[in-house]
Amino acid sequence: MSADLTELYQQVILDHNRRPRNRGRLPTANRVAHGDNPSCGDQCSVYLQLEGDRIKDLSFDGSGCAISQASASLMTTQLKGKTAAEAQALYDQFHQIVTTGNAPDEMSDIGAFAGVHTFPARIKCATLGWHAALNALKSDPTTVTTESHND
Amino acid sequence: MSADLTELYQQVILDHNRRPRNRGRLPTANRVAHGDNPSCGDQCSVYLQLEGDRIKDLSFDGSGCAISQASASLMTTQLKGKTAAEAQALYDQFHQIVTTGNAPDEMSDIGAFAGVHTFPARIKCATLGWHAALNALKSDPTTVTTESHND
Amino acid sequence: MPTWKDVRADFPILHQQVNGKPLVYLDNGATSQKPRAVIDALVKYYERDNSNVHRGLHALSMRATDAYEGARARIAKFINAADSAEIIFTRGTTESINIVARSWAQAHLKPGDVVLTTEMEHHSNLVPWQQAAKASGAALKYVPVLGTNAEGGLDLASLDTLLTPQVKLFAFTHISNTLGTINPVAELCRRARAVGAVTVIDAAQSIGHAPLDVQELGCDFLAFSGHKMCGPTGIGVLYGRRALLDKLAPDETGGGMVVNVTYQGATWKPAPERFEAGTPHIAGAIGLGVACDYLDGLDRAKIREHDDGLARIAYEKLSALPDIRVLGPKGERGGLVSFAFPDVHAHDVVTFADEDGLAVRGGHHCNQPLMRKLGLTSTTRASFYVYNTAEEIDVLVASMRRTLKFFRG
Amino acid sequence: MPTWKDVRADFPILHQQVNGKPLVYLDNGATSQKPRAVIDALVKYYERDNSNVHRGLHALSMRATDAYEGARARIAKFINAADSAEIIFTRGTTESINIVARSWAQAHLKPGDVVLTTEMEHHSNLVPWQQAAKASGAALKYVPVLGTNAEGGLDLASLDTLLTPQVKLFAFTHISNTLGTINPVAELCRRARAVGAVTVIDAAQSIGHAPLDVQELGCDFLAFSGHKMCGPTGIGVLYGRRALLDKLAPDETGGGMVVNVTYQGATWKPAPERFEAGTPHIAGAIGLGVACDYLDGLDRAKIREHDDGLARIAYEKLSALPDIRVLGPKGERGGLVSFAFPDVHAHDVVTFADEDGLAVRGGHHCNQPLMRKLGLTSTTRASFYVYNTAEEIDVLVASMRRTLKFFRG
Ligand SMILES: Cc1ncc(COP(=O)(O)O)c(C=O)c1O
Ligand SMILES: Cc1ncc(COP(=O)(O)O)c(C=O)c1O
Repeated sequence: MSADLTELYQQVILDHNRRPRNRGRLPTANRVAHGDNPSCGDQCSVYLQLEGDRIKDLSFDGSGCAISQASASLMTTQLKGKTAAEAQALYDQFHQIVTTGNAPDEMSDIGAFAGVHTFPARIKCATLGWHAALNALKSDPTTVTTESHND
Repeated sequence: MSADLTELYQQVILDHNRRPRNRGRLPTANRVAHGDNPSCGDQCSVYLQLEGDRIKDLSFDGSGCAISQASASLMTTQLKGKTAAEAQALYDQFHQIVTTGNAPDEMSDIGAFAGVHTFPARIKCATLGWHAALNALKSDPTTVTTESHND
Repeated sequence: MPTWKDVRADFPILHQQVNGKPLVYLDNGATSQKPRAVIDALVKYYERDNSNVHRGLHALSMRATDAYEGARARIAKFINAADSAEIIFTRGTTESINIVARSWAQAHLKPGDVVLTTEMEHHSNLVPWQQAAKASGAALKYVPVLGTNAEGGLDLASLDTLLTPQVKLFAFTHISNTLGTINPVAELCRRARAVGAVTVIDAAQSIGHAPLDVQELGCDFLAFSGHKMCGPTGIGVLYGRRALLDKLAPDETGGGMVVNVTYQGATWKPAPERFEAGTPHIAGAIGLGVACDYLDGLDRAKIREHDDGLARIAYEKLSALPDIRVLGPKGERGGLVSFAFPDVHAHDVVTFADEDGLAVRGGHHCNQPLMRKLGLTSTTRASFYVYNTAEEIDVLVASMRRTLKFFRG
Repeated sequence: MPTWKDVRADFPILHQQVNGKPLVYLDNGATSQKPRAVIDALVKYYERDNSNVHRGLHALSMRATDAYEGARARIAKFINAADSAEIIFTRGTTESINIVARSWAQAHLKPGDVVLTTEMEHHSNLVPWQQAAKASGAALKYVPVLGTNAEGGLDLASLDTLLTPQVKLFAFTHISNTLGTINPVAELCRRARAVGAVTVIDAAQSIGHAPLDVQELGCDFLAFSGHKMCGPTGIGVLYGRRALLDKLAPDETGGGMVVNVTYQGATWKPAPERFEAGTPHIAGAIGLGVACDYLDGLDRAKIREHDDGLARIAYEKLSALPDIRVLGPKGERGGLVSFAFPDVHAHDVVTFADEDGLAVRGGHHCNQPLMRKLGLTSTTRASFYVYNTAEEIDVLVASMRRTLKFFRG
């Protein structure tokens, strides 16, 4: 298997794909947003329990490739307890990682997605869940898509 | 000037183009049809005075290239006094001449159009007036076009 | 007759490596590759004859017009149309269907009418009918796709109740781009005609793979794309029966399709010009004509045997993989096979396959509602053409095994 | 910088004889010739990267997608669009205008509204508005073309009364394909905006001949064809301001432009995909991007000087012919000249010119109502591009003299 592919399908990604965390509809959610990747058919719904400005709890549901499912799963573990601003900052780092491949050491978990940058067509898979989460935070219940040209 | 072009613009054609015969709206006409050549913009109206099955008199009007105008003019001189069947037979000969270039000797006048066959794009110019006349005979007052694919 | 191995030499693109492996192109359902003859025809056109058509009397324009209209006649012969005026050049299948769904439907559909289609249609033969039904107040109904027993076939028995005199139009695909099902299109046309319904065949997946005779099929309209049959991109055909086309209003309007224009209004040329507003894709049409020559040169009956034969082999060999679900009919089928694994998503399959030099497609294949009905979100599809070989199927199966091993451990 | 003579070497088609004479191609208003770089780009695409776009994850599909979307970005830059999502690929100018005349007009026009256009429009920027007006009950009005004194200009004074708040849309050409008039399009956009009207510029005759900046012009929509700007046939562009596109319903529907499809209905992607149903003309878009590179390489400000300069020389020299009527403005003009003789029809002129190796166009130039207004049935048109020379104008004038001599004796 090529180095690129090994980089893409890191152990942590495979693990999240096989055993997704926080999967299913969160009963206490007061915010939800849905993301679609029309070309692939990938889908992701994110359920947030927002208390004030802080994410008390969250979950995701959906279907898609290992990258999109693992990314959504990992995201749920990262965003729990974060404020909206912290979530946005984390996404900005994540986006940086998947588009450039540069992952600072101390971020081992989301750093696992650095391998995505050599597969530009998969960037939208990796960001799908994040987009849905940020949209849920904005209380914008519309469908989001990662099909835009700036991804 | 090339032989082909000399063949196309025969003296009789230039003559009919300069001094068209039977041009204008025939006051006694009881049949009329209009022909259009949409690509070129050539137009030709033919006015017939039909008595029973016979063309008592006819005229044409319109605008277009030397070939279309001369052909319409010559046609009016050929069809006067003819029955509908004779007119159709004459057109069949004319069509034969402009598509094959083979003109029987005894038909010197319409034979002048034999040169058209080396300019296939001009066949529809040469037949425009004839189509209008045949349509007028059929009492079909609709616009005719020589733009069809079988010309 | 060339052998199938010789055929590969005609396609320049095949002779390359992808990720260090020989390219194995099994994405022909999406688009086919182009033989040298078609590429050369484009170059020749641009280097020798390029000009606008129809409205010119100079040498280049006459050459371009002759070549363009010659291509129309060539394509008429390819599908045995009665008249080359029945061949309308479009951008592709999608545009062809949209023209019927607008021009024909706008004039003919009213509330109470029914448009009938099937559950297996590509979005391009589905959404336009949803729009036409919505605009007119007609109802849209679907012939069901059969499940486990007669996997992937249309429920023909349902036609007894679905094909009522209220059905004004019946649109269906010849070959399903997801299931591989070959529909009995002549029979569907016959039954539609019996209730007075107009028929539209989506021939996108059949046109390049088998002989096709519109008069024998008895359809009213038929749509296909050049790019799936060795032709250039951006060109396709709407075939329409002359009697219907002559009564149809134009879709797009503008230069080239008018007889007389005043500041008050305009009158239309007859078909095909009526439906070809503006400068057409001249090079594309000419290239498509050459693609017809190429396919006829290989013998389309033989192409069918070859492509469908590969699909049957692939069906067999893939079926041996653990937990695989192979879609569509087991026996006779068009030249493609889709399949899915319960635990490995098609996009991961395709990414791994790409590493092996394989071009296969993963996704919903523009077939979302059918996918949902089948309980799937996506499948991987291998689709075959004249240059594919049985050995390439082995590369495919080996790649699948490797992928499964990685994900399943 | 290449000299203008060097430019000829880039165009393979020019180096041929027609009727025993060197080809003099002066029919660029109808379509332009293609430089080697554009032809090579098509060949390269078909020989290396050909694949369907957007829905594929294998190497070829990613390459094709990158090249296709790269072309979109390139064209956005060519016209200085704010966002490449504002570039919609179409078949050409005619289709681009039809999309606005259907999608925009259907949603916005109602009885009492006015669509404004001008008396000098090509059928492709006229008949679609007639259709839109008819369908909606809106009125269609025309800005007059001025006569003898300010020959061929628009009657701008009439705008004071014509441009009322009832005007919902104002469509006009940048350069007239018959008169050569260059319209003050930025001013027209500004005045239209002042009454809240949406603007549509037909840039078919300007796009390849001069710099063009949609943000500077301030238009809402702009349409052009690739084939008139060194690009392939079958590809063109509709530029639309993002804010307007996002609110527009799709025109054609089908694969590639939907987000979610059920048997009941569908939802749409945003622009540009919303307006690109079906497989696009991938090779054409890529070729058009390369044409942009080519034209920018020549420097579009210099192209304008060259083309318009040749037209002014031709205007001068032709004006010396007895009884000729040369149309349009005497001074500043686009790179084309039309003219007519009272006694020799344009088709006879063109047939004679062809014998001299000249490609010129004779006819109504898809401009029937304007012709009628001018009291003409047809004109002969010489239209210039980067590879034309002043010597070719002498060939043209000599041919006209010969023709006049023959017909006049
Ligand atoms: C001013 C103008 N508008 C529109 C068109 C139509 O362009 P196309 O035929 O490429 O759609 C033309 C080309 O003839 C033109 O000159
Ligand atoms: C069955 C079927 N119909 C329609 C289409 C649409 O064809 P195009 O994208 O060329 O318009 C396709 C191609 O994907 C297809 O497979």
